[in-house]
Amino acid sequence: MSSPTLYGLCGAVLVGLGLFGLIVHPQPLRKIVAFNLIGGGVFLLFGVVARRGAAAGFGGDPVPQALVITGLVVAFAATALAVALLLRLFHETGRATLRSDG
Amino acid sequence: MAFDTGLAVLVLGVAVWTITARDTFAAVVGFVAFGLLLALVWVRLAAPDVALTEAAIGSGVTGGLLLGAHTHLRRTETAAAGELPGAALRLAAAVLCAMVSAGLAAIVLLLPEPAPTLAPQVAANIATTGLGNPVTAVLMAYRAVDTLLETVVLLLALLGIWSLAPDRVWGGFPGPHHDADPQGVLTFAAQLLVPVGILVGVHIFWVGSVAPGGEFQAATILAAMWILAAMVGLVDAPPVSRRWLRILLVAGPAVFFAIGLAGFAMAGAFLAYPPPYAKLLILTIEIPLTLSIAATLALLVAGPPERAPQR
Amino acid sequence: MANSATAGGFLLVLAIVLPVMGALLSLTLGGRHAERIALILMPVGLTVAVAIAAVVWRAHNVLQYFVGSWDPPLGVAFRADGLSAAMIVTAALLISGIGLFARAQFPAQGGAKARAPLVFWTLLLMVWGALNAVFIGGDLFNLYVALELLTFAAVPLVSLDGRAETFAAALRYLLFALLGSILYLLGTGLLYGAYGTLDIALLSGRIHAGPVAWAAVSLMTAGLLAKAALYPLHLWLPPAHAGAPAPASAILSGLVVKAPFFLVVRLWFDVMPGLPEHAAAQVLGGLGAAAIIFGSILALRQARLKLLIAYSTVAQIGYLFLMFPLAVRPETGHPWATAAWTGGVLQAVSHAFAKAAMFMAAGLIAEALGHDRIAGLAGIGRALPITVFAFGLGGLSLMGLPPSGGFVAKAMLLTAAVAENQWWWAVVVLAGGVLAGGYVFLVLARALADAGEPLTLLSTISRSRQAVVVVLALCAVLLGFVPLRPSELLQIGRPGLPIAVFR
Amino acid sequence: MSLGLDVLTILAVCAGAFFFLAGTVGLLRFPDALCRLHALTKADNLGLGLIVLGLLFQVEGPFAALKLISVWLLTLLAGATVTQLIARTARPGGTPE
Repeated sequence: MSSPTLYGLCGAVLVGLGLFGLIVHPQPLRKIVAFNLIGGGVFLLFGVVARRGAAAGFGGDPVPQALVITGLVVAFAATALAVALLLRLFHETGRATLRSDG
Repeated sequence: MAFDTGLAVLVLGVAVWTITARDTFAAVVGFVAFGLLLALVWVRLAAPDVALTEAAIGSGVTGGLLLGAHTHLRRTETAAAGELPGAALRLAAAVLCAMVSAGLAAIVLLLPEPAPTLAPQVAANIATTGLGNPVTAVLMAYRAVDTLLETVVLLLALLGIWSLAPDRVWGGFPGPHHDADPQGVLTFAAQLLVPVGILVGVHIFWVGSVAPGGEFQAATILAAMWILAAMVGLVDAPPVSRRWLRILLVAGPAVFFAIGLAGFAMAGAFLAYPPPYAKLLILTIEIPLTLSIAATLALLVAGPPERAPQR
Repeated sequence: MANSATAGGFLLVLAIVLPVMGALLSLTLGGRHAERIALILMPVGLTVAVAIAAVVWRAHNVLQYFVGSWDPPLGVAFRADGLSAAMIVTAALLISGIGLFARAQFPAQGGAKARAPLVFWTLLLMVWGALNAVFIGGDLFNLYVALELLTFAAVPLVSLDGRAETFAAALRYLLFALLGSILYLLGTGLLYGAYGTLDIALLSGRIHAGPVAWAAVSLMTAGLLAKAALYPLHLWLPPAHAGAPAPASAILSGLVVKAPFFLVVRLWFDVMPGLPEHAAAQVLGGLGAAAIIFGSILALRQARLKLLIAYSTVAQIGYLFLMFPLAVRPETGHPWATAAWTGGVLQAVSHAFAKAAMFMAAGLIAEALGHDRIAGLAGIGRALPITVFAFGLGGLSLMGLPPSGGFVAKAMLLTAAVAENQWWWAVVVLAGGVLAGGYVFLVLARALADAGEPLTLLSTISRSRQAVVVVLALCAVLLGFVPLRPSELLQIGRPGLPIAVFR
Repeated sequence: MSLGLDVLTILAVCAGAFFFLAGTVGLLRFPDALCRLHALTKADNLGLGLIVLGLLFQVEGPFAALKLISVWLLTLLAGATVTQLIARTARPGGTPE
C-alpha cells in the first residue's frame, strides 16, 4: 500500500469518528469539535486525491490543494459562528444545550 | 513508509481520544494536537501550503477559539453530559459511522489508476499569471471566483456574530477588556513576540507568490499576533461601529471585486488579468485582502460586541 | 456546448456581483444606508433576472460564462438553463416583495436600534447573491462556496430578534447545515478524485455508474437533504423558521430551502443524467411522501400560527421530491417524465410565493394581536380582511386547489404518477392535499369566527404592507393560469426528451 | 571528523528526546495545570534546544544553522508567552476572562 492510500484510509476513519461524535455528544461544543474532525478527514481525502495526481513536476495536483485552503478557511468561519451562537445561548439561558425549546 | 504508518496511527489515536474523552477540555486539547499532527501529514502529502494553513487556522486559531469557549462553558458540562443518548442509540450510531468509514475506505482503494489530475494544465498556464506558486495561481487566477466568494463568507460570518449582540451594546467593543500588567513577564514576552510574528507574517505573504505561503496563512499569523496583543492588554478591539474598521474589513473583497470587474474592460472577462500586468494586479488584490482577512479573523475570535460604545 | 462564453454571459456575473457588492457597501456605510441600497438594487436585480430569462428564452439554449476566460476544467463556469432562469426570476420577485414588506419592520435607525435593520438588509442582499450563485453555478466546488454563503446569510436571520429560544434554533440549524455542507464537500472530493473535474457539463460526459460515483452522489444528496430539511432531517426547520421575524421567515421558507433542492436536481439530472437507478429515486420519493404525511399531521397539531406554517413547509418540501421517481426514467425517456419535471419545479416556485405570503400574513396578524395563538384568532378576519384573504390565497396553493400554481404543479405530478403506473404517489398527493385543506381551514375558520366584542389591535397595520402580501399571494394564484403542460422554458438545457401533450 | 560529529549529534538528540519524554510523562502525571506547564517547558527549552544543538553539527552553511537557532528561539518565545497565558487563567484568583 502506498502512503497516500494509507492517509486516505486514515481520512475515511476520521470522517466516521467525527460523525459518531456529532451524533452522540449532547454538548454543542463537543459537536463543534466533532464537526472539525469530520472536516479534517474530508480535507485529508482531498489531499490524497491531490497527492495521487502529482504530475508536471508538482508534488501534488495544486487544484485540490487550493480547494482545501478555501475549505479550511470556511470551516473556521463556521466554527467561529457556531461558538458565538453557543456562548450567546449560554449567557442568555445559563444552559448550553440544544434541548431548550422542549 | 514506517514513518507514515506511525503518523497515521498517531493521528487516529488522538482523534479517538478527542471523541471519547470524558472531559471537554481534554477533547479540545486533543483537537489542537490533532491539527498539528495533520499539518505534518500535509507535509508528507507534498502540500506545504496546506500544512501552513492547517497549522495556523485549522489547529491554532480554531483551537484557541474552542479553548476560550470552554472556559465559559465549564460549568455546564455535567448538566449537558447527562443528556447522553442511550446505549442502543449509541450502538446504532457506531454501526452507521463504521459503515460510512468502511465505505469510504473502499472508495479510496477503488480510486482510478493513474489518477486524473489538472497539474499539467496548471503548469501550462502558470506563465500567464506571472506566479511561481501553483496553489496561489489556482486561488488567485483560475479559481479566483471561489476565493472572492470565500472572503465574503468570512465577512458574512463576522456580521452573523456581530448580529448576536444585545441591542444596548450594538456598535460597541467586542469581547472582554484585558488590562496590561506593565511589569509582567507576559507583557514583556508579548512585546517581544508580536513584532517578530508580524515580520513572519509579512514574510509568509511575500514569498506566497513563488513559494509556500500566501494571503490566508499570512493573515492568520497577523490575526494571531493581534489576538495575543489584545489578550495581554496591549491593544483593545475597536468598537464595531467605527467607519475605518468597516472600511478595513471590506477593502480586500472590494478591491478584488473592482479589479475583477475591470477585467471586463482590460481582458474581456470578469476576473481576467491581462498577462503583462497579471502579477501586479494579483499583488494589488492580495495586499488589502491580507489585511482585511487578518482583521476579519481576529474579530471572528473576539466575538460579538460586549461593551457599549462611549457616546 | 460551445467552447466559449455565450453572448450576454456577463448578466450572470452581474446577478451575483450586484447584490454581494451592495451588501459590502451596506456593511461599510451602516444602518441608515443599508435599506436605501437594498431598495435601489431591487429593480436593478429584477431587470438583470428578467434579462437572463429573456436571453435564455430567445437563444433556446444554455447561457454560459467562463469566469476569467479560463475554460473548465481549470476555470469555473456559470451556466443558466431554463430551470436557472425560472428560479432567478422567482428569487428576484420574492426578494423585492419581501424587501418592500420589511421596510416598516426594519426602518433605518441610528444608535442602539441600528442592529436589526443593518443585519436584515445586508443579509437580504447576501441571500439574494448566494441564491443566484447557486442557480447559475456550473462547478461543484463553486457551488459549495455558494451554499456556505447562503447558510451564513440565513442562520443569523433566525436569531435576529435576540430571543433566547431563537439562539438554540439558530445553532441547531447551523449544525445541520454544516453537516450537510461537509458531506456535500466529501462527495465533491471523491468525484474530483475519480474524474479530475468539478465542472458539471464535463462531469456528465465522464461519469459512469460505479461505486465511486454512487458513493459521491449519495453523500452529496444526503448532505443536501439535511439542508433542505427533507423528512427525517426536518427537525431543525420548524423552530428556526417560526422563530425568525416574519420577513426573514418568508426568505427562509420561500427561498433558502429551495437552493439545496435545486442542487439535488442538478446532481441527479445534470451531473449524472440517466445514471440514477429507479430504486434510488423511489427512496427519495418515499422520503418526500413521508414528509408530506407527517409534516401535514404535525402542522394540524400546532397551537401557534407560525409553527403551523413552518410544519406545512416540511410537508410541501416533500412534494418537491416526488418529482424524482416520476421524472427519472433513464431507460426510455418516458414522455410523462417532462410533466413531472415541470410539476416539481412549478411546485418549488409557487410554494415560494405562497409560503412567503402566508408567513408575512402571519407576521402582520401577530403584530396586530401581540400573539399568534391559533385559538385566539377570532375576529382577526374582520379586523385585517386583506391579510386573512392573502393567507387564504396562499393556502390554495398548499392544498392544490384551482386556481393556483400549487394546483397545476400537483395536477402534473398526479397525472404523471397515474400515467407511469406509479399510482401510490397519486394517493400521497391527494392525501397531502386533504391534510393541507385541514390545517388551512383550521386557521381560516378561527380567523373568520366572530369575536363577540370588537378586537383592540396593538398596532394599526398599513394598507401598503397588506397589499404586498396580497400581491405575492396573487403571484401564486396567477401561476395557476400557466398552461397545464410541460413548460418549454423549463426544458431549455435538458437533453432532448419527448414532450408529453396534455389534453 | 564526520564520525565525531555524528556521535555528538546522536548524543545531543538522544538527550533532547529524553527531555521530551520526561516532559510528556510530567504532562500526563502531574496533578495540576501549573506543574504540567512546568513539565512542558522542560521539553520545549531543553529538549528542543538539545535537538537543535545536535542538528547543528550536520548543517551545511551558516544560513541553515541560523534558521535552526531561530526555530529554537521562536519556540522559546512563543512557549513562554502561551505558558504565561495559560497560567494566568489557571491561577486560582487569576483573571479567567
